[in-house]
Amino acid sequence: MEVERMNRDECDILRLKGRLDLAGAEAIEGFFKEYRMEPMQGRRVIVNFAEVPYISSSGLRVLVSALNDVKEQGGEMVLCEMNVGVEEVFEFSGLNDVFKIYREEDDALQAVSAP
Amino acid sequence: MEVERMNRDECDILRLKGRLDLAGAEAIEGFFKEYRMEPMQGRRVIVNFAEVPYISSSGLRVLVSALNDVKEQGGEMVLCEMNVGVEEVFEFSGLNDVFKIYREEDDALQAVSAP
Amino acid sequence: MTNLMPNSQADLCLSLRADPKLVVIACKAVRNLAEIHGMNERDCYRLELATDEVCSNAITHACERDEHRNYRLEAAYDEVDDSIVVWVYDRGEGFDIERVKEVKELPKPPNCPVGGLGLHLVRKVTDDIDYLCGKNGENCLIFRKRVIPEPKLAAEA
Amino acid sequence: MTNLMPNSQADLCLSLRADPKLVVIACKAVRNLAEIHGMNERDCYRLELATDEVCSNAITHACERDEHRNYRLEAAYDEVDDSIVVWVYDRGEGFDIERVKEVKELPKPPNCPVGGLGLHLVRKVTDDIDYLCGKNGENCLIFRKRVIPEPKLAAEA
Ligand SMILES: Nc1ncnc2c1ncn2[C@@H]1O[C@H](COP(=O)(O)OP(=O)(O)O)[C@@H](O)[C@H]1O
Ligand SMILES: Nc1ncnc2c1ncn2[C@@H]1O[C@H](COP(=O)(O)OP(=O)(O)O)[C@@H](O)[C@H]1O
Repeated sequence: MEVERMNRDECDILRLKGRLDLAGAEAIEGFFKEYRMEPMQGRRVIVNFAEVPYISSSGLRVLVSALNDVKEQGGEMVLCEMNVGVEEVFEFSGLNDVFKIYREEDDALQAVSAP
Repeated sequence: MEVERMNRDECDILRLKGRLDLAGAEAIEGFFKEYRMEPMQGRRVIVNFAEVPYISSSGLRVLVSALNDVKEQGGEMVLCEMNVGVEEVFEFSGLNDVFKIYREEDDALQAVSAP
Repeated sequence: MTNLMPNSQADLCLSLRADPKLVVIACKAVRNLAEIHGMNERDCYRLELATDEVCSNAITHACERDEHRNYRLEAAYDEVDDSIVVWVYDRGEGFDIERVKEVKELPKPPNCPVGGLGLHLVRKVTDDIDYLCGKNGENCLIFRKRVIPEPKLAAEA
Repeated sequence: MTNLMPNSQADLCLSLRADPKLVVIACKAVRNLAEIHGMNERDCYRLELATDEVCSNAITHACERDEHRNYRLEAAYDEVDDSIVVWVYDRGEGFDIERVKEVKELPKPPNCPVGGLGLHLVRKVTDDIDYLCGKNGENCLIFRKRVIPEPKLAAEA
């Protein structure tokens, strides 16, 4: 499990890559801990799932905690490019109400860039 | 494991579909037994592997026996469209000397159609 | 739930070291069994999820995260009910079966760390679930998922 | 070959019903373990082939094609040799270890029914192979394949 980080229009794009199960969640927990430590107020974050074939509750847990961190810092975090299987796990867990989920990265970018 | 049979330029095209392991070999043995019974002299046969992701020695065995049957009837049988993994199994077994193997179905067709 | 009993005639029995990285092996073994019996792709994903959640629970709640311990999984195709049945055994302390049975209100972030989501998902994606605590020093979580084949394409239908 | 001994600390232990349709489950379990440790795709295919041949032999030569019998496979990642080791156990009559060891001239069609090809392929695609006959009423065929990662793409190198 890897996280590729880049910047688009002053948004952080986090491209996850790999299976987001218990092992995957543990592998990216460190990234999100460090990410939280960065002294950034009000940042806008897009998590891209294009290369995440699979997610379990362990993966959801990491994302919820990342969302909470970003919100605490007055920021915003949205998700995009999920396959149907991954999207369904968000639905079944009721977290599709908690996260804003967009089809394309561009849609997500537009949403978080809007004034 | 399935065999789709069709005719192109008076050649029999046999499109195999599935994993050609022990179970796959047993699944298509019946087809080749019946095929052998057809009263056809000198037929030209192309076996297309485009949808065979995998082959083991059990698969090779069925093909060798089919080749022998066709040759006994004065016919010709060639193979085509293997992936690299499948092709390597033919190499490792020394059967790439026994079978004529072509990249494309069209190449195979041209080869068996030549006078 | 009488026919969700541990099965000595399982198609496969898999014992895995309690390492999170290896759970995918259990998921894929169960998925392969389901594929062999013609389960559709969406349901295979769901079956993988159920297997994953239950095996991850065995690691985190019953093996004390000790990677040298093992847990065990059995899986079988049940002809009578045309379904895949999975048994996951551990030697941990076990837990209250009602946690599995009762459908609770889902905890909502940001107030909580999303606990209890795993078994909720298992209930969502399977047709039947049961838990046998402490038989022969082993606990066993059992679930069943019916085999529904891939919907035919319009062109084939 | 001293380090090809049966291993109680295997990463996975899989017992399968002797049904040819289920062999793919063993192949994929071993492949998944190899993928976890970074084996390249071509070698994963070869490892799957070796696993397939040895399990198919267990079914056809040691289980009398009785689908209610079982055979057993263990697999482990060996850190010392950076390799995947696979043990396949059966309770059949066993056979002459020289059949595995000696590299024989390959039989050529059309004179023969291509026997003996399976173990030839196993030798070709693995780095080490051994056979222990009759220990505890079980026979065990063992093979090892070194983990070589995917070659880097030119762009990455
Ligand atoms: N195999 C198990 N052994 C002991 N306790 C378990 C086991 N599986 C689940 N539990 C208990 O049930 C609770 C709910 O499990 P689950 O819904 O998967 O959520 P989580 O594992 O995230 O807490 C766990 O917190 C744990 O207390
Ligand atoms: N597990 C086994 N138990 C008993 N005999 C075996 C076993 N595996 C292989 N053999 C013997 O070794 C021979 C060669 O095996 P192999 O190369 O796989 O070819 P094939 O299985 O096609 O005959 C077999 O014919 C069989 O006599």
